[in-house]
Amino acid sequence: MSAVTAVRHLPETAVEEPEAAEREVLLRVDNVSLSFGGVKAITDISFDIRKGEIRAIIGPNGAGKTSMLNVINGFYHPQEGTITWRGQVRRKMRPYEAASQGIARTFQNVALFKGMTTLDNIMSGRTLKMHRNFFWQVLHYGPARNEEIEHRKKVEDIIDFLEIQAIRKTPVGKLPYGLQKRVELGRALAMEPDLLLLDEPMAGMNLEEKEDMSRFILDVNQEFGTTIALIEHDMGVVMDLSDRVVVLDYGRKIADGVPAEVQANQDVIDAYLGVAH
Amino acid sequence: MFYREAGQFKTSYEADQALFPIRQDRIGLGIILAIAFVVIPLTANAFFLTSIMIPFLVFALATIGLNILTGYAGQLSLGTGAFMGVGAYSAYKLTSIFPEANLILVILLSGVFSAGIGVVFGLPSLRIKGLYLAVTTLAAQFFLEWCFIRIPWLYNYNASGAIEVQQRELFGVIATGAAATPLTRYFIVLSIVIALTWLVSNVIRGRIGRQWMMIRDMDIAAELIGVRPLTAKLSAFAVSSYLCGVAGAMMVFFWLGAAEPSAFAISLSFQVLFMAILGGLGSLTGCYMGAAFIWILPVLLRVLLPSLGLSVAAETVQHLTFMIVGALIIFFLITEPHGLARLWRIGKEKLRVWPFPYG
Amino acid sequence: MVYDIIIDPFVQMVEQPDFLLQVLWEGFVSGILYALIALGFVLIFKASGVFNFAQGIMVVFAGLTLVGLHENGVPAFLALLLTIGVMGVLAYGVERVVMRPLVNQPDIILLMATIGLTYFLIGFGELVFGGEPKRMIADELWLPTGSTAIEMGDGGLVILQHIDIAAAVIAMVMVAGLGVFFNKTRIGRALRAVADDHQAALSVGISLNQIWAIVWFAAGIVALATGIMWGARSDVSFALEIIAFKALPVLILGGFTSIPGAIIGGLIIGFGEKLGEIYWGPMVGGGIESWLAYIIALIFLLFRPQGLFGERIIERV
Amino acid sequence: MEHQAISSDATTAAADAPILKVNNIEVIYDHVILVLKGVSLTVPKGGIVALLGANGAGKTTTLKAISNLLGAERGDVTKGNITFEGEQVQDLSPNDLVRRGCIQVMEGRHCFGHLTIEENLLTGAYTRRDGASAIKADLEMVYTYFPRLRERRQSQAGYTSGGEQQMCAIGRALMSRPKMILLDEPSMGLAPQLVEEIFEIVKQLNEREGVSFLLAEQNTNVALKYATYGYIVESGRIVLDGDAKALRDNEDVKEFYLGVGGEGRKSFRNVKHYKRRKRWLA
Amino acid sequence: EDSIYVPLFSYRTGPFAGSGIPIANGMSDYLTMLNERDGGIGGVKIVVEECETGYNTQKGVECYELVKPKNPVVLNPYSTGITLQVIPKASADRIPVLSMAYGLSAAAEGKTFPWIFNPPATYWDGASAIVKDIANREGGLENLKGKKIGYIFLDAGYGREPIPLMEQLSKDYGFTLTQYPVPATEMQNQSSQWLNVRRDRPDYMIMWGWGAMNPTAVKEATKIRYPMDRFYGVWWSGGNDDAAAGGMDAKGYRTLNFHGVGTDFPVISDIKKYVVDAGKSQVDPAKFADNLYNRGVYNSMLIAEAIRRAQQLTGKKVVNAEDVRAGFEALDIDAARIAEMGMTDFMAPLKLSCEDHNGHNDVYVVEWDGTTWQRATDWFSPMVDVVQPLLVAAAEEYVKTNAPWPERDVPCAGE
Ligand SMILES: Nc1ncnc2c1ncn2[C@@H]1O[C@H](COP(=O)(O)OP(=O)(O)OP(=O)(O)O)[C@@H](O)[C@H]1O
Ligand SMILES: Nc1ncnc2c1ncn2[C@@H]1O[C@H](COP(=O)(O)OP(=O)(O)OP(=O)(O)O)[C@@H](O)[C@H]1O
Ligand SMILES: CC(C)C[C@H](N)C(=O)O
Ligand SMILES: [Mg+2]
Ligand SMILES: [Mg+2]
Repeated sequence: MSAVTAVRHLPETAVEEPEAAEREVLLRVDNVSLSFGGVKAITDISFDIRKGEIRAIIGPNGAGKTSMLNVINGFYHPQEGTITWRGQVRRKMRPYEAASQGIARTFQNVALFKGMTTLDNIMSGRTLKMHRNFFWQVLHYGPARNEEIEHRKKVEDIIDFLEIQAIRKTPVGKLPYGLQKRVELGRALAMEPDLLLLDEPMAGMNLEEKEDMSRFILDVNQEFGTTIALIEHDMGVVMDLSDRVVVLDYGRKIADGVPAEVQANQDVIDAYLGVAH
Repeated sequence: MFYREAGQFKTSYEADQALFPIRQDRIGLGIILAIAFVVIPLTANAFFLTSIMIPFLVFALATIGLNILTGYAGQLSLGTGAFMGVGAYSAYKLTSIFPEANLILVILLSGVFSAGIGVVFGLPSLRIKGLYLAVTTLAAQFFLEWCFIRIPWLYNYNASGAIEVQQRELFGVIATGAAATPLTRYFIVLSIVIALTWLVSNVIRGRIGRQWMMIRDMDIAAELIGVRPLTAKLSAFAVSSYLCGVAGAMMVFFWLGAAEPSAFAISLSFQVLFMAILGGLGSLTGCYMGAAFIWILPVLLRVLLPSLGLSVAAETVQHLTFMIVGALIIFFLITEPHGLARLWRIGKEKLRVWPFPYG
Repeated sequence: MVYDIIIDPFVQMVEQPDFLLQVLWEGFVSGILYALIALGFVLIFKASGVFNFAQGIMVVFAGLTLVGLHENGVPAFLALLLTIGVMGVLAYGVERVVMRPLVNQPDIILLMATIGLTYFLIGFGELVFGGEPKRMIADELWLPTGSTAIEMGDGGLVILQHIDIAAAVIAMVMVAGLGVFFNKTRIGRALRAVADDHQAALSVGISLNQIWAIVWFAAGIVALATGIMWGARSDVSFALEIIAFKALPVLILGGFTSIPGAIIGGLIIGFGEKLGEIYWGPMVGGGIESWLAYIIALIFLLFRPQGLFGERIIERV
Repeated sequence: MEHQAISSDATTAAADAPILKVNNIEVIYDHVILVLKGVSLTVPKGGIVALLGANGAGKTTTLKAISNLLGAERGDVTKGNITFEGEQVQDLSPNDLVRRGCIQVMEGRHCFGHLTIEENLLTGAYTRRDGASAIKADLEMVYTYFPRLRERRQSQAGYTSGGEQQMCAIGRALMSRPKMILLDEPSMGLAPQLVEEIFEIVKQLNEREGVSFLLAEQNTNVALKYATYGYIVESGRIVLDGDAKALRDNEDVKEFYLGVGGEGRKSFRNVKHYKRRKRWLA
Repeated sequence: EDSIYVPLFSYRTGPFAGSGIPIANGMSDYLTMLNERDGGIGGVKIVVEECETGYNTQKGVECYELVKPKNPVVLNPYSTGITLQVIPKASADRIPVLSMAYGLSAAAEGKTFPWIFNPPATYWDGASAIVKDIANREGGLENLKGKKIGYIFLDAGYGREPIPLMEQLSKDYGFTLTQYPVPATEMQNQSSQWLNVRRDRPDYMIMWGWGAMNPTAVKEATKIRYPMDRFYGVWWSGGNDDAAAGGMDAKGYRTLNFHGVGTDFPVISDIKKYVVDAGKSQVDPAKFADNLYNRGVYNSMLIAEAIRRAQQLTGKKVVNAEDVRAGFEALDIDAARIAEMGMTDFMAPLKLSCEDHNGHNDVYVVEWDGTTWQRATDWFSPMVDVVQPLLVAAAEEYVKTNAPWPERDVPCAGE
């Protein structure tokens, strides 16, 4: 089968990554502030995401994590601060431009296309990669059909990878929550992004499913070298998967570092963890 | 029992992406086409062709047009009538300016004009959504209707303000005007509608169609995935109005023979909207079912109610028709809110699991 | 040309102030009357998220019932009471037969169901009352008829129809009452909750059946008031149903969910339409009233996509 | 319906005056999709019962069947019956059930987006007839439980964060002064600290006010910590039930739901690739 | 079989029902009366069937297709829109169309439109008649110079039909014509149009209205206190209910007419006796024999006379469409025949011919006295000399735009 499946049999020690701190910065957020009317969602936050790492963003509810992702992919425009993408300060952009530059994401409240099947949802992730014009589409012949089939193959790889073959033709609206999350991940993967933003991908999953999901995230990260920003409330997952963690509270950054550091940080324990995990 | 896909394996993605992957469906389609092209022409009388089949096909096409916009791209439109009007007036102007031009070409070209107008009125959809968008399409509806009256050039300065279709030939056969036989008109309409349906189904299962559905299901997410709302929405408006325009042109050329501006009034928009919703938003088969239901049922009621023996006054038949159609609309929506097409699918689903009640 | 469009209309306005006043008054009155129709829509929309297409025919139906009862010898005020009763029965029936089975369905489906209801009511109404227009029994209901002409300096006249004044008063009272009802009461809050999420409303114990029966009844009463007022202006006939479309731009402009919005929207459309038609319409052959309202609404929408007073459209991911 | 009962005193627990009893119900969606295939469960008065199971097992469906919200999803209870405080309730409307004291907190928040947080909470008191001051007092109580909500009380719920909405949904249910709450995935999307807090609140309500709970949860650890009894659903059937403690000690539950194998908690990094899916039902 | 099939397109539903119902009653009651009193026409029963169009063109076409296979001897579309639609079809299918005082004015040209008949007067005749009456009151056509005439009309084929003639007249006699179109959707909402009228202060108003437009217009006119005796309606704006909507204030409102009003005619008594009292009519007794009802009677009289004439010409009892066409063309209703029908004073004599399918008959003006219509003028003729050249030109134009329009291939009746 595909390369994706192949990697799953690699010995786990095979991947020797350079230390996170040494890698090139993919995206940097500098002094970003965002408010809605009176509500300050984000206050003067700076951090960076390095190529190939898994960067976790954690913090209590309403801390501004989702808003941060929204800023990164252009859905919100911060009032202050800059975002540097691959070394260039980014101008104000529309979300689809962010997408075309290689930023993909999943959503906290699953945002799948409810009326479409799993297959179509994942195919929709390939939108930016398909180019055949209207004329060929109308005929559905020649180039358009070949293109469709070629992308279909890619999508089938993803379906295999996520083990959702059985629901290929099911309209996603009817799927249980956990599977929806998985489909959503598939859709983001289909975009072959450089930076993948995951907003609570494991909320509402049981342990077993979380394990599966963790595996997928690791595989994506290790096999494709995709950089991942991850919001998650399950500390076990965060601590195990991420290379570095940034902690927000009330829109401010209260800690940033490798998991062990963060976990031991008293501010983080007070604001977020409650008891030491 | 007969509707099983067991034993039919798809061995390629081509096969899986075919329009009708299940053999029984293909056979069913074949039978329907055979009825449409052979049985009906052989058996139907003029009334059936002119007052049932031709309008049904025309409406089916218009419904497909609306369904593209509302069912697939999720943009509610109440301007269908006017877009059909644009098609009709364009076709009328085209044949009067180029009397020698091929009729089919004229009809197909007329859709281009309504596509253009549709795109213009689609522009506000970038900002305005949902029911609020209805206002732009209503503005289109009333403004265009007004133009059809106020711009005499459109109807060649006819005193009556109506457009009257002249006699035109197609491959040597009289195809429009009073002298055209119902059969000729039926064949032309049937062929155009079927061809366009096929082309549209191609668009829908490709990238463009997917973009429309993405915008419909969740426009924000679609944009975050890389769909440009501008192109997606406007292309939906264009394709939708194109089909409506062609339907409008055919409505005048092959069915009514002449039309006043009021033929394209808001009631027409609604009629088509009923068809789309009742048939099932987001389903091409549904368009045919909806058109059949909304168009044919009242006609049949009007024709059949008096022949039930009881001699009722003409207007009572009309009243009863209204009541029955209204009640049936509600009944079907309650039975299956997603339209006749879904009802049909559930029926097939049941067939598949038969004799068990569910699978 | 430029002069004709930009300057001349204003010159006219200044030259004939009495006429301008009359135009404004007519705009005001039409605005109020549009608002009355729109109000019926708002009620139901606000309380269930349903765009009730049948409001127009309910206006006709209420008017016809009233007049029809009177024609059959029922005294005017008793007929009025009975009509209110009929609207109550209608509300209950709609809730039972149409709304209840369609709970939690997408808006467009509910819209479609009300269209089915419209068809049914048209057929039923014509079957019962016949298609002939009927005269509204304004006098019998002690509504003021006749008119007052106010003399303006140099022989100018502004004519005020008494019935129009009554319409304005009634509309204002209704708006005020409904506004308080929606924003200040427990039921009002529940209504808004239902509009947001049927299922969640059910889950907290809001009885959709009860709520819907209430709003449909309220909308029925608004329809009756509308029917009386419009009927007194022309006739009670099925043609009135078309007028309901006039409420659409009003609704959209005001925002589907706002009761004051219905009034303000109505007035903007009323004034805009009349001024436009009278001072600019003749340049393009007249009759622009049929679409002017939509264009006005459209322009406002481009700046505020949720209408002037509509609730903010929530866009989040 | 056969299933394993791994606790001997399960029957005794259920015996003392159950507040809720679900008897062998079957649920079909859309007339064709059979989802629950005979589910029975019992919630004792004053008990906290957990309903566990994988995605799509039918937890939500079970809860909705109880609170009669299935109609709105075109689902139908085709077999079996449900009793609440000894009375058959499957034909009642949802609001009757709320009035009787059984309320559901729906999965996925379902706040009224256009209403403010405070208005949302007040809708929870819709069925109450005990006067404004009592409602006011309860509002205060909710705000003490969730201080974050007090801060956002005037914001439209649609614009609050996921966790805030979850708190709002739970608070809203509390406002109805229920005897029994059906909680669907209360911990989803909440920060760890808050998860503990919410379960503490559950416990308090249970102990002080005698409110019974049936909670569907994915977070098996916490659920079994607070619950007295648990049921495990798979593919629409109850496959295992027992005392919380017994379940916690069950090897299968440990392996598949708690993530503690023989050698303690595994790291998510080291999850094996092989198909680990073992099911009680093949 | 032994009957003659006469379909009547009518509308008792929809926005135009107010005008449609009295007409439909009059039409069917007269034919029923003939069946009851005389056993039909020339001994053959008439089978009358109404087809409900709702004044909707689409439905009209459907009605056309529905009745066509039943061999109708005449079509009676009752809407200018439907008439325009049906003209080419009926000409090809060879069924005569009677569009009595409505429809395409140019159809009066029998040479071009052998199958279409629009007696007793065209809209152009009507418009010219109103102008003539105005001129009469002003003391001569020359006094029209500098006058302002407003034209308010239903913005559809119907209301637009007279415009070419009015424009011609305004050129010829030097009055200015201002148009006030009323879109069908705004029929009951005419305050803008009437505000404009108030501003422009035209000396006279002429209305081409129908259905719910009429009562609204009358009301609005009274509201702006327009002098009602200067407000003219075409014959279709003269329903009793139309004027009654304005109550006493509408006193003085004038409309054209070409038949009697009220019950004082033997024919009307016969209808009462044989149909209404026998419970065979749908008419509301209070509205029996009102203006539009009598119009319906007149309309059916034309049909019946054409059939009778066709029987005379062919000697057959059961005549077909071709025969009735000839019957229309040879129609000659003189005073004697009028008396025989019990219609003395009810109508003016009417004679059609091969060339003239209209007759351009005399009309008169009625005036509303607050409760009923009163005769206000004597019968007088429209300005046929102005109308005729325009008709010829219009017919030519029609042929040109509808090329290839079939040549007349039927002989002139009675030759
Ligand atoms: N409205 C519906 N129509 C059809 N099928 C449905 C519907 N709702 C749920 N289902 C199906 O019913 C099954 C059970 O779903 P349910 O939501 O009860 O699971 P769950 O145990 O709550 O899962 P999760 O943990 O993901 O919330 C699933 O397979 C789902 O696809
Ligand atoms: N569009 C908006 N308008 C108004 N307020 C907003 C908007 N988006 C977010 N907020 C507010 O900003 C704050 C941060 O929200 P955000 O969704 O980023 O939190 P979060 O960290 O993702 O929390 P959670 O873990 O609960 O999802 C919240 O208080 C929220 O109410
Ligand atoms: C009775 C009628 C036919 C008049 C109608 N207004 C018309 O269309 O001409
Ligand atoms: Mg969040
Ligand atoms: Mg669930």
